[in-house]
Amino acid sequence: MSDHQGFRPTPSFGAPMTNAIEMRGVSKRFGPVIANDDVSFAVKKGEIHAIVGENGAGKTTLMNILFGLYHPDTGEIIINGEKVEVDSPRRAISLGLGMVHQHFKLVPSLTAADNVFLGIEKTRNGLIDHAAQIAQTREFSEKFGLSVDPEAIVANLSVGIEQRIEILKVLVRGAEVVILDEPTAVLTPQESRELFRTLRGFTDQGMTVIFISHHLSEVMAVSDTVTVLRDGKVVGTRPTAELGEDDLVRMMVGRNVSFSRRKRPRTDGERILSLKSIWARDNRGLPALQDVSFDVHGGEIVGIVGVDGNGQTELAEVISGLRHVSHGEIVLHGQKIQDGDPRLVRHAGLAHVPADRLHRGVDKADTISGNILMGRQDEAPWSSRGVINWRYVRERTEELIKRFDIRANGSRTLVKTLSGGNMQKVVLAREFSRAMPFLLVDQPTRGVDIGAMEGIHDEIMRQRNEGAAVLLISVQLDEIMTLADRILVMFAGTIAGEVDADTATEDEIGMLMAGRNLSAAAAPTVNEAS
Amino acid sequence: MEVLGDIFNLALIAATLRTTAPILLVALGGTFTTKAGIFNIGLEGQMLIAAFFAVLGSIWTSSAIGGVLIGMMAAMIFAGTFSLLVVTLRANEVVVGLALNILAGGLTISLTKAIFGTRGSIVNPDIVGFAPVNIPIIDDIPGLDRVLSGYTPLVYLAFILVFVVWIIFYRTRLGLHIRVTGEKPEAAEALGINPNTMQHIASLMCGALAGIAGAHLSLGYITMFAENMSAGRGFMAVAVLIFSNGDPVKVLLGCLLFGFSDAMALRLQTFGFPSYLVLTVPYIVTLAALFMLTYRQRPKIIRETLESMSLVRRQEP
Amino acid sequence: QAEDLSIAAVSGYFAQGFGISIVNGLERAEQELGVNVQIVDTGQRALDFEEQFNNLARGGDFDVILVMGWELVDALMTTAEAHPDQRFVFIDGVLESDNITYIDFIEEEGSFLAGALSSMLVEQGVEGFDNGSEVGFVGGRDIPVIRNFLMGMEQGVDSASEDVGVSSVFAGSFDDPAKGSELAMTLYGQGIDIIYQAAGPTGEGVLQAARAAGKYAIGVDIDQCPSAPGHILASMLKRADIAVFDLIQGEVDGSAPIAPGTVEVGVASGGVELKICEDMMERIPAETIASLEEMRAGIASGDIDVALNR
Amino acid sequence: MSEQSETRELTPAKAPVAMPEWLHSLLGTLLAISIALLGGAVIAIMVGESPFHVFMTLLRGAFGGPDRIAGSLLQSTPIIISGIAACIAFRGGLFNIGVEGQLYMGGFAAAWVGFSFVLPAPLHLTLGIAAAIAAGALWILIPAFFRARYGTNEVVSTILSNYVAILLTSYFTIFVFKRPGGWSETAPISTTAELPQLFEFSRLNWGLFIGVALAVGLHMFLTRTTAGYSMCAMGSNPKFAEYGGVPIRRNVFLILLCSGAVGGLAGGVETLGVHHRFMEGFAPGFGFDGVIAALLANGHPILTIFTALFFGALRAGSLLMEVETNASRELITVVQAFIILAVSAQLLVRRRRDSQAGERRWKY
Ligand SMILES: Nc1ncnc2c1ncn2[C@@H]1O[C@H](COP(=O)(O)OP(=O)(O)OP(=O)(O)O)[C@@H](O)[C@H]1O
Ligand SMILES: Nc1ncnc2c1ncn2[C@@H]1O[C@H](COP(=O)(O)OP(=O)(O)OP(=O)(O)O)[C@@H](O)[C@H]1O
Ligand SMILES: [Mg+2]
Ligand SMILES: [Mg+2]
Repeated sequence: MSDHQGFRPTPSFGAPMTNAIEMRGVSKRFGPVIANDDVSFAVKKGEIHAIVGENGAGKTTLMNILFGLYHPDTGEIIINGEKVEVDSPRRAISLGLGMVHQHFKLVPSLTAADNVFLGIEKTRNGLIDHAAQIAQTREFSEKFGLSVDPEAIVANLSVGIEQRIEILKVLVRGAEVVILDEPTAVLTPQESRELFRTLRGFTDQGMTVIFISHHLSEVMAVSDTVTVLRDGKVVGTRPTAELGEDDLVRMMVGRNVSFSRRKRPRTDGERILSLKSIWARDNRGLPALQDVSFDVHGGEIVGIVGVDGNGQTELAEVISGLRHVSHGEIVLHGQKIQDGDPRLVRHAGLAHVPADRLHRGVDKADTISGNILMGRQDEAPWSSRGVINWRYVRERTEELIKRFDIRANGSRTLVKTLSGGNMQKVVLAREFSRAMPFLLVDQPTRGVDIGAMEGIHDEIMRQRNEGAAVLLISVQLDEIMTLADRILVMFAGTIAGEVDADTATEDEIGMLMAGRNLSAAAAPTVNEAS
Repeated sequence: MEVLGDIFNLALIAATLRTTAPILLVALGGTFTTKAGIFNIGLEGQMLIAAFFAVLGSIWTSSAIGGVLIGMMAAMIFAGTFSLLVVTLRANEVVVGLALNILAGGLTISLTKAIFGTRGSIVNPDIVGFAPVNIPIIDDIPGLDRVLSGYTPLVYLAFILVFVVWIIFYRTRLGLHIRVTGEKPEAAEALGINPNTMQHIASLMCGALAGIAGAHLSLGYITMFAENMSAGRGFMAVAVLIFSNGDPVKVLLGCLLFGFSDAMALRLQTFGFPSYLVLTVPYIVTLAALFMLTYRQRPKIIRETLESMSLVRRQEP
Repeated sequence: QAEDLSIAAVSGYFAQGFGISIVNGLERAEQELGVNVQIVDTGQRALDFEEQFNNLARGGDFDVILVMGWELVDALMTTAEAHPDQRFVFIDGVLESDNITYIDFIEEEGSFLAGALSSMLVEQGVEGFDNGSEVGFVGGRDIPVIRNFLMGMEQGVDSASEDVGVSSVFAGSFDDPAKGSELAMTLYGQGIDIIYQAAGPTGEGVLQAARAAGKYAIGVDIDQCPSAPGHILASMLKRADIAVFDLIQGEVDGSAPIAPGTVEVGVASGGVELKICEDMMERIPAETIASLEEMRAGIASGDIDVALNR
Repeated sequence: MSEQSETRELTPAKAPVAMPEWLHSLLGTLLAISIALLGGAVIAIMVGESPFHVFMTLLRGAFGGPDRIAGSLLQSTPIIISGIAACIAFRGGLFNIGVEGQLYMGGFAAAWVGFSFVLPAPLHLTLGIAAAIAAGALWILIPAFFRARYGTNEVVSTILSNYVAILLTSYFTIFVFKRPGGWSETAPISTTAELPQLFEFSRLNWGLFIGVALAVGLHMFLTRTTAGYSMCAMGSNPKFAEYGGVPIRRNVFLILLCSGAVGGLAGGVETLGVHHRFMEGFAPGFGFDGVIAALLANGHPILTIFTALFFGALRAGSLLMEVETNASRELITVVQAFIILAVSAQLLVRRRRDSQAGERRWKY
């Protein structure tokens, strides 16, 4: 039993600078794409090691190789000074590795404890000993300050908690090296801070942490060492203390990127979108939006921030016609649209970048041109009299591939062969090229690298300056601060407050996001209810 | 009223249990593939091939148990082929399932001819079937004896298996892993549970139960083999599985519903209703149940809105 | 000359009692008379039938083609028209064409006797059959051919007793013995003691249910007494084996070459009969057997007319 | 759905070019067929026949002369049409296992129009075909409505409605419209309602062209038109299509209705073109053949023509094989099943390799 539980303290003997992990000359090709090209790097025991790089730089691939999910074409892996063959995740776990994937791998219908012990169930008389699993989950959760309710059903939990369960899974399996792939992509600033506190706790106890991130500020704040990947190659590994943020950016993209609040011309547009007292339910039938009202005018960017799962998803769905409105009125460009008909909304003037790009935003089985066509298959010159003008579609697609710097082999490339960031660019290319009066942009830079992020921000600003009304939903506060004219903070399905983007401070918004300005009695608990 | 008394009596309950048993057995088998995320339309064929080999095995071993075991083995070979093609070679589930059904039909007839030199059915005094089991205490209680006693052993087994399968799914590692494989294979894979292996295991377990179902048809329900004697029971099981989502208890309810309406329909015929129309009753009842279930699960938008609004109003004093 | 005689037999029902009986006759002819026999199973798809007949007739390889099954009639007529020299024998019915040999089994006559037997036993309250005023019938599918059995039975039941009625049910399938068994159980559960079945393999289920319920059944087409000894009263035989063998023998020895016309096989010719099972003889009162024999003679002589409203 | 779970490598991430893929799957199919034929040869030897003789007979039965070829085409016709019915649903992400039932209803409705009315030829035939289409659509109406409105699984509801359709048409045939003196069949349709035959020597009729035209039409529809594009997007990722403004519920309803209508047409073509009457239980398994043909073609309408032709030829050949060799129809069935298994495994291995474990999962 003890094999599986708790961390093993680092042996006190041996050189203090031993490498926990070393990868040498690792290469991996996917067909013509070289995802990793002769990558070598080392992670010291007890450090927090960040891996950064643009979309498609090969970070995830590298970690998958380390964790035994992919087999490298060449190269070797050395763990604790010993050359090892990591041919399966099972083997990786037995070597003391643990991985928290970018996309969580929890089973929604099971409890937190069941998920934690999945694959290493405790049994008594051949039957699963649920009581023991719950007790042990609770114990671990308390020991590492993760506060997870072991008996909660995962389907009812927020992303932040889900991530903690993923971390518990790794801990219970006795990991000494914890790998996290873009762990903060879905977290609030507070949650992120919490996470890094936890991670620092791990290293204090002698464990090693590797994490992938696109957020340079957090990399600067928490990591001890940074490895930068570009186009599948290692650009360098440096102690964080020796680097400035600018250096990092230069290493990643080979140029400087400004990341401050955008200057903006004043624009006074007419009212494009108006929500009046909107109520809606989530998939489980629980109230998700309660009495939400606001307007968006042409030429402004309204930012919506909030912790994931406070109604932003539902808000976006309601506006785009994908979710039925229980009560209230939405008017878009002079047209009432609460019937839950996405087609009608699109015709009324909506362009929409959905948060869930893998499932909503693209058809992975189709080509890029097939994806670019979606939403305007009824419009000339894309089609005429019900017949699609594929020639035109392809020409426009090639053009957009260039303009949005989509790394692909032309318009006939299947979307499922693209990296996550490039899939997102396909969505952006489609929606931003529509010149619609209203733009609904939901987590546009989730999982997108910093170089691409700048381009996306440019596009959003350009749409605003051309007079479009933009509703920008993001869990990344700095993104909202950079772009928005006005900021609405969502909490528990309501608009908890509106702040002026020019004057607001991050802490002020953080308080609103946490629902702290509402009296406890009046705050309806929505998302945690089961 | 008298007519109603004739239709609804203890014999109806007994008939319901009898007609339910074979579908229940094969549907319980199907819960494994359903939970593992495989759509198994090949249950019909597995049942048929098992019915045939159970008869053969019964003759070879001169024992009904031997027959069941050999029937199960035959069905498991089919199930193994199914999962080999579907899981390992990634062929289309429906194509493979339907093709295996066709294969079972052709194979049983060819083998009947080759081994027994006859066509159609195997009726043979050498076939050892199951004798009805009379339960001692219950047998002395009038009424209950007709309902609970006197079935062949596999009927009892069918109903006991509902609980066994439930325990497997919700209390054992194997069951948990099968469920996870069906619900979120990438989660299973990441934890070192090989989804393919689990699907193979699930398919084989399905084959084992479908085998028992087939053996029950040819050694329990009656003692003979006839061409295509599974007579659509495997397809019915597929239907029950889909709308019960593989949950053993719901499977039991679905099978009982079908068994009951089937038993009812047979009874109605003796009152002079035309057979063709009466024979549609079980299918129509099951369809109606299916539609009603999904209708009841429809989003209750208006009611929910009112509810949530009043909920909030209560909180604002 | 016998070696030269090639016979094809075509049907979708070689798996069932009557078809098996035909195959038995053909096999006997193959062994004893040395003719060549090719058995062609049509299956159930109407689309195939004509093609199959064409394949058989166009080569001229077969001297005689035996056909059984009403669904083949159209294909048979078309082919007979296209190949006027080909000799066809249609078993169990008479059609409009004059160029075909018909062997017509009058199954309703045998069914009449089966009905009469069960009716008399129930009416007289013979030990074991004393429960109720009804007898049962289980058919495969509710199709005209099976209705013939039922109509014959009903007349037999009526003629033996005014007070006994027939409760008839259909399984909807010829290959579902489990359903046959369940139907029989239902009838037995309603107090019926004797069931006559005309349902192919489904009927086997009825016979087995008779044993399970401790009740009685009457077999059909072939001698089914061994299926559930002690529980089968009798079998209504359609001796297709004899009829087919005789037909071929007549052709082979030249005594009666196969030629267009109708051979009626009924109670009179002995090709249709009700065979009381040996082990039942002592259970059935002598006077019942006597009146059954009387009826048989009546049918044979034409005094009793078993009518069908076809 | 994430990259991490993908342990198998993707096919080259370059644009799929039409021709090699075609060629590849064609070669794969041929290989699979050879494997299955090898299995058939073993069986032939087991029944004491020379495999060569058996196969030659099979080939001769399928292609030995114009009438034989016509016979193969005749057998293929209903499989093509019911295959297209299955394709329509399949490409829209739906499953119509009820083609069998729609075929029976369509066949009956067409025959009913055929024998009940006295009308001039073109009108009578048109009306008969319309009735078949309407009956097929009607037969899937309730399952389609519940699928579209409440998400009721269409696989179950269409399987169950098959049984009802077959029993119901039997009832009507035997108890309401039986031809006096006949077997379980209705009166013949009047000649004005007959679908014209193509040749003197075969019952092959215009149904074949209806089938081919449907397949080509469906292909054009799917690849060229806006509606077809929307339908394919729906079949491949309904959430994406919904987001893109494709009216999912309405389309689900319409797609199933069309699929059912074509299923009905398959039956109508059979009764109006071949049998000229409705015969109880006349076409067991045609619907399933169509579903298999469509699935083997991976929902591609043009490929479906070829898989259906293959099945039809096999069937036509087997009819002669049964007469001329000792290999009987069950053995043919066995070989046929082997072929389907071999082809399905072979064809889809390459196609499916890039799909992820979760995507093969049946969506309930
Ligand atoms: N399974 C695969 N098959 C084919 N190509 C792949 C596969 N996985 C990754 N790639 C390709 O390898 C390259 C590196 O991808 P990887 O996912 O490692 O990038 P990443 O650095 O994690 O990017 P992101 O920040 O967008 O997540 C990309 O070009 C991607 O398209
Ligand atoms: N008897 C069995 N029948 C069916 N499946 C089984 C059986 N035993 C184990 N499995 C399954 O096979 C897989 C491997 O199980 P195994 O017991 O070998 O794991 P293990 O090596 O003990 O793992 P750990 O050390 O993590 O407990 C598991 O998914 C398990 O559910
Ligand atoms: Mg990545
Ligand atoms: Mg007759």
